[in-house]
Amino acid sequence: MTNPNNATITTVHRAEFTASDALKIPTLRILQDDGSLYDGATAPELDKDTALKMYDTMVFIRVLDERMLAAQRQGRISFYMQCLGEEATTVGSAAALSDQDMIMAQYREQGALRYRGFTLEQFMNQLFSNEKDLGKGRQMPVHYGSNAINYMTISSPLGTQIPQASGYAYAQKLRGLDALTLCYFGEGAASEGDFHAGLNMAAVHKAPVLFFCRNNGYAISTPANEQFVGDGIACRAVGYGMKAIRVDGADILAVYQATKMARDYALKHNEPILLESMAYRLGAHSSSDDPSGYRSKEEEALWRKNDPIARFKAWLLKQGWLDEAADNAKTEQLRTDILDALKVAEKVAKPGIEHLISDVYAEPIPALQQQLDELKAHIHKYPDAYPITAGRLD
Amino acid sequence: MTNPNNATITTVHRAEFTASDALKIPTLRILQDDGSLYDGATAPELDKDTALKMYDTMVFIRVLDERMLAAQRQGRISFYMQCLGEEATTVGSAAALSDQDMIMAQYREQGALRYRGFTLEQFMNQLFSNEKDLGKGRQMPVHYGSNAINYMTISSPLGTQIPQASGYAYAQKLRGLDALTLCYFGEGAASEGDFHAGLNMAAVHKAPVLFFCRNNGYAISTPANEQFVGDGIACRAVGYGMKAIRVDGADILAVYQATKMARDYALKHNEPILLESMAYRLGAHSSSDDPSGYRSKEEEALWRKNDPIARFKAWLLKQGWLDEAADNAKTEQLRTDILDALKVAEKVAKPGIEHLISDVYAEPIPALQQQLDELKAHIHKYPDAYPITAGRLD
Amino acid sequence: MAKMNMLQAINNALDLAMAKDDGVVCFGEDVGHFGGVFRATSKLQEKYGKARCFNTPLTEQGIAGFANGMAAQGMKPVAEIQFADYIFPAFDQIVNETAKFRYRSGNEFNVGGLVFRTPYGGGIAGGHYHSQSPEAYFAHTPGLKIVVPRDPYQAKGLLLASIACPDPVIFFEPKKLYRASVGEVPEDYYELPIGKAEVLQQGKDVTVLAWGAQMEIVQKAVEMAAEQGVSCEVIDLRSILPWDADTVAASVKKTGRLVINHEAPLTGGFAGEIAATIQKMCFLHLESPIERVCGLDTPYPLALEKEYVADHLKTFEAIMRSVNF
Amino acid sequence: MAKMNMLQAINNALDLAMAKDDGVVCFGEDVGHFGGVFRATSKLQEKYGKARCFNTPLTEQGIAGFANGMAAQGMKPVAEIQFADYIFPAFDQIVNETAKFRYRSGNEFNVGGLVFRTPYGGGIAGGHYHSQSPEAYFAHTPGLKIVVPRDPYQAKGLLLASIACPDPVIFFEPKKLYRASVGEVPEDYYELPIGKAEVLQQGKDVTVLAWGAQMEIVQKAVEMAAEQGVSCEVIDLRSILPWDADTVAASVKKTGRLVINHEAPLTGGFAGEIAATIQKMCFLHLESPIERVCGLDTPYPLALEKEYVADHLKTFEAIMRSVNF
Ligand SMILES: Cc1ncc(C[n+]2csc(CCOP(=O)(O)OP(=O)(O)O)c2C)c(N)n1
Ligand SMILES: Cc1ncc(C[n+]2csc(CCOP(=O)(O)OP(=O)(O)O)c2C)c(N)n1
Ligand SMILES: [Mg+2]
Ligand SMILES: [Mg+2]
Repeated sequence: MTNPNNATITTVHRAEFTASDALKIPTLRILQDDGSLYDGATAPELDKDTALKMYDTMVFIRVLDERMLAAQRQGRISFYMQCLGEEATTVGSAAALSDQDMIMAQYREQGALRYRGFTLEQFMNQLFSNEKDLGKGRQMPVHYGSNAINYMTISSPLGTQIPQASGYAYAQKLRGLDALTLCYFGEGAASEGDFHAGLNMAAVHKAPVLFFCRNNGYAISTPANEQFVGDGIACRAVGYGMKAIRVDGADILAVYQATKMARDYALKHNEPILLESMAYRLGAHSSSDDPSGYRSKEEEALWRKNDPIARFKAWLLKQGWLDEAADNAKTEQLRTDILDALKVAEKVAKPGIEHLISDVYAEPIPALQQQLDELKAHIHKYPDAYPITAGRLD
Repeated sequence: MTNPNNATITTVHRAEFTASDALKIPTLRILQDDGSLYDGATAPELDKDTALKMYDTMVFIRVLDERMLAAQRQGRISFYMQCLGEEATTVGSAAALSDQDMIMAQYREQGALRYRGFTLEQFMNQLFSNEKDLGKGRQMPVHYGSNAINYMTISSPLGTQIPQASGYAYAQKLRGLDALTLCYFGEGAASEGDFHAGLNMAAVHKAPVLFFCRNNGYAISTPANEQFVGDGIACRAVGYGMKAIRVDGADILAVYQATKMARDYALKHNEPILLESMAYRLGAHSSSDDPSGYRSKEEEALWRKNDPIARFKAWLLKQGWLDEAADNAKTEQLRTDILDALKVAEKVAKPGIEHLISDVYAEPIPALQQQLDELKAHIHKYPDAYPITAGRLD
Repeated sequence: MAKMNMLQAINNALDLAMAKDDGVVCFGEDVGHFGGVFRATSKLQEKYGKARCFNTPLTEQGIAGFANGMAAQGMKPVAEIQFADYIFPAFDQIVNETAKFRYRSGNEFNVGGLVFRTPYGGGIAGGHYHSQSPEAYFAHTPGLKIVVPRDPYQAKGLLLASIACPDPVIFFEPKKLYRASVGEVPEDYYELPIGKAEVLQQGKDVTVLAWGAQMEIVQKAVEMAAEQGVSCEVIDLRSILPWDADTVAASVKKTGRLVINHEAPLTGGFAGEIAATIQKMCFLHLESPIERVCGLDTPYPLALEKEYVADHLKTFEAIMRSVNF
Repeated sequence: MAKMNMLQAINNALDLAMAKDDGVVCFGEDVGHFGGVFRATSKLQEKYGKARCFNTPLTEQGIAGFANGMAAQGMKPVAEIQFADYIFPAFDQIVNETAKFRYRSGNEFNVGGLVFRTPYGGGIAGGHYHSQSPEAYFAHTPGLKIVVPRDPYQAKGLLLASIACPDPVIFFEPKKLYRASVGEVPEDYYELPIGKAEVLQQGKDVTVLAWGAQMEIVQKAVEMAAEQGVSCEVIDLRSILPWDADTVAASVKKTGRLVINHEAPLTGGFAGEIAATIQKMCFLHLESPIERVCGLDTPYPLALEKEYVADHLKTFEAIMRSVNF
């Protein structure tokens, strides 16, 4: 008899549940804390330049996060989100991609963004919502995006990028591009209905997407064990008929290796793959959050030792690819550069009033143009109340 | 180190994908076509009365479906949906429940409804949207429901009942009731985001829900292999940390046994379980559908042989519990009864005009009352245009 | 020219769009081999292959998300939502994502190529889950365009314009008219303007405004009014967003009166927006209150559909109330 | 009486409701131990246990579906949607399910015990995903009630009334006022009526209508107008659905003029419904067009928030336009 149910029908005659933990997915670990490899592990092929670019990106992001969190505390920017503890996760995965691959991120993936080449000035312009911001000052800080480097502009609603990644990748396949889409999301966002829709559609329509879950243990205050009961996120893959792989998110060699392998496979077979990177959100959720309300300093302290940058640095030193003194000097210089860039960006003007209505449509619809004209007249009447725009109405 | 990621961390040092088919779930089969049991299978404990009630329910539904589909073709009702081929699935599972358990159905579960005691008159009144319909003539035919027998009124939007079942069962648990919720849905509806939300929430909040997927191979014209890639629906359970069991949906003993076992477990442990019943939607999707546009007569013919009623009948005969002649006479009588009830119900008046606005709120809000008053005045002016209500405006 | 019903006109439009631009891809539940439950995509899979016309899994939020992604890549997805009543699971993807995609990115990315097609409206004994007219839910969303055709000719021209449009469009198809509305339709490619209302009949006493399937109904009412010596100006709004306030206002300035008809419930329906705008634009010209003839403020009923709907008699009464004020 | 800010008043209302009825259960993202990202459910888990105040997984459609199920069983879920901007994934569960639950079953089942609480509105530099005012999206939905408080006293009384109400309620909390609005609040249980507007200030020249956080803004405008010798009648609508047309109409019949202010974009916003209704109810009394002062028809901006919002100056201008027409 034909099987219309799309399932493998094997038979048993005694009722027995399939256990809730019937599937166990191991975690790939290559690099140890001291920079040596685990027994039986081999490092991925990685040339010195790439390795150093990865390292520099992690350091850049670490320093940027420190500085901008401080800037937020000083009231210079309104909001910030760090990625402390997850630098290897996003840099290692981004490094395994081709520049033509689209990246769709959640918000904590500045590592990937920087790896792609987003400049310090671009970071700053976005964070200060100034007129040089590619996003025209429309979104809260950290909602970066850039067409030129194939990094989709971030959107705050969680999970929405997941089915979008499936559609984007399907289009890449239809266009015959040698490129796929990598989609980052948190283990919290993986609870959204869009997760289910996105993974299932990618599997059914054979879209080359790397679904990359950053399982960092928390969604704001909600610990992962109040988010789901299954064994992490990776075990969901089998439900979609998808391959999966889990990595230690503080181990950049493991992240790189797994992503590279997944990319090759996905492109070759036009199949999505689910990756899960296990890490810990070491900082607060955002500058608006205070984790002391929901977790202990002891827990944080334990994880603070598990530093992805220190681990990679130890490896690089072992390889003889890193000069520690030069590196320290470079980091110092970076601190200065960032502060300088910050000072420049905060003085750049806000976007002009025409950008209140531009990009709502390709061209403003008449009613909207009229609203802008009326607004301009109003500002002319009360210039003091609208200092940002009053002086330059045209 | 503590593990905040809520996953079992076992380590490997060589990258390897977890296979997309790493989990295989067998199908429970107890009863063979000839009424004998499979080797190694034992029949569930089932007394004669219950077994005959199950059988009668299946026959009732089969005859009702035949008659009402004919009535729809004659233009007497506007719409109908059969459950041909799935009678064992819904009757077997309903029979394994307590009457206090809530049933939340999709629309093709008239077997469960009848088993619960929905009367022939109640079926008819709903199908004819008359004033005796418990639902006050507001929903299309087959959208049954009854508070008295704990059968939630059906709603057309697919999948919405799934997270509702989780909430309902959570409330049952909080109330300390010795009852759970059984939630039916199709393998098509299982693609909705609500499926993901509902299963995950039930697992996290330990709500006693039996998620019962009727995998009948089709969602209207869409075959299951264009609906998902995974191994059926049951394999998704592991992603939610949930137990699962799969049964042959034409084998009422297997369905009954699995549901009973799942109910006991779920109530005892306050845990949801996912059941998958493999059957075939032998009829059209609905009276508006014509399957010849998307599947072959040959495929249907193969499945027509796999008749759940004939199979169960063979077993009952073997048990010596069924008298074939008496049974045939009873079925004949049923045909007459149904036709009689149909003739009565189609003559019952439509709901009165007050039910145009009742139940939108517990009490009509003023604006709505005013709209009704204006409408009545309007109908008074044009009575011929509104024959259903004009004669009895009060 | 050929005689086509609305489904054929829509199918023909999709066919021409797919032939013209291989970025046009049609998908949705049952849209593939079967051609959709209403058969609007009939034969398109045969003609353009499974990659460009296909069934999706049963998930409206997934369909919308997938469509957003494809459009962001530069393709032109034409996604079908099987019934407008089932568009709500996609609401977040449409209202928070589709509508804001270009704006939020500062035009780094856009989903301008996207069209959602969806059958809407009552008159088919469908009850509240197969009859809704949800245009007003979307009309409060800057970034979207919303189009509703009244007949096959309009359907083809407006759908082709929607696909060509650089902004995302929700295209509501009056399913009651799918087979019932038949007319002459040019076989070649043509577009009709989005954002322009059409004056179907000149009149001097009162302006009567509607869209989609309600056009037939207001025509009936207008004929009844004519028998009473009332001269109606009849306007088909065609686009709900943007909507053509200038054409409506010009008419109302002439007639001094306005009756708006729509299928959706009164409260929060789009007639409210129109009335609010027109009372301001035409304050000194209005000779009677603007009348709204709409569905009652209840879910769409089944048994009492006739009583519920904004029919020609209620419209006629409103016209007469308006002129006799 | 005690001095409370709006968050404390809401927290106090939830506390009283949970103490009074063990069917009341609070949940949502981060609502449990942490007490919600704004801390509205602070200490409730400690006091009433994890079973009655808990975190949910991150899924608004799940939260709403779960709440529907609990309410159908007879409990009184008070579900929090972390930001009103994120209520859209729950749109289907709310608009197609919550709103129609009682109606579609012929009252066999209902979800009358259900309340959705959600912080809405701008003024916190949140951009378009932390500033939306989506009340109009829901106001087109028969079966729902919609309430918006303006201060702590109102918040407590209206929230308790919402929980007691036999119909499902969406309770929009102006998050800008969470800590900023402080006032005297009785410590005991009390309810304020749903569906009744409140006249905050009598006046004779023009009626000024708003709700929620905009009340403060219109008050400022009204003071400016008073300096110009204009006497404004000020109304807080409080309930959007049902809305108190009679109170508004009585006021407009007196003043002859109406200015409506809301945060949401103009087109399709609830001011349209109000204007459409009032122009009909008060046609012969209106001395100038009804004015709407609303957000622009764009997503809520970030850098140019000041320019975008329906502020006191724009409201003042509208008042003056109205009286000088
Ligand atoms: C649809 C939606 N609901 C709620 C929020 C509010 N919110 C922002 S971040 C967040 C937690 C996300 O956690 P996770 O996905 O694990 O990512 P992480 O912050 O850990 O990187 C929540 C609830 C949102 N942005 N979107
Ligand atoms: C949200 C939603 N989308 C689409 C539909 C239209 N629809 C009704 S039944 C159906 C197919 C359902 O298939 P399945 O869940 O497998 O159940 P079956 O009909 O096989 O019993 C579809 C697409 C709907 N009712 N609700
Ligand atoms: Mg997380
Ligand atoms: Mg099916």
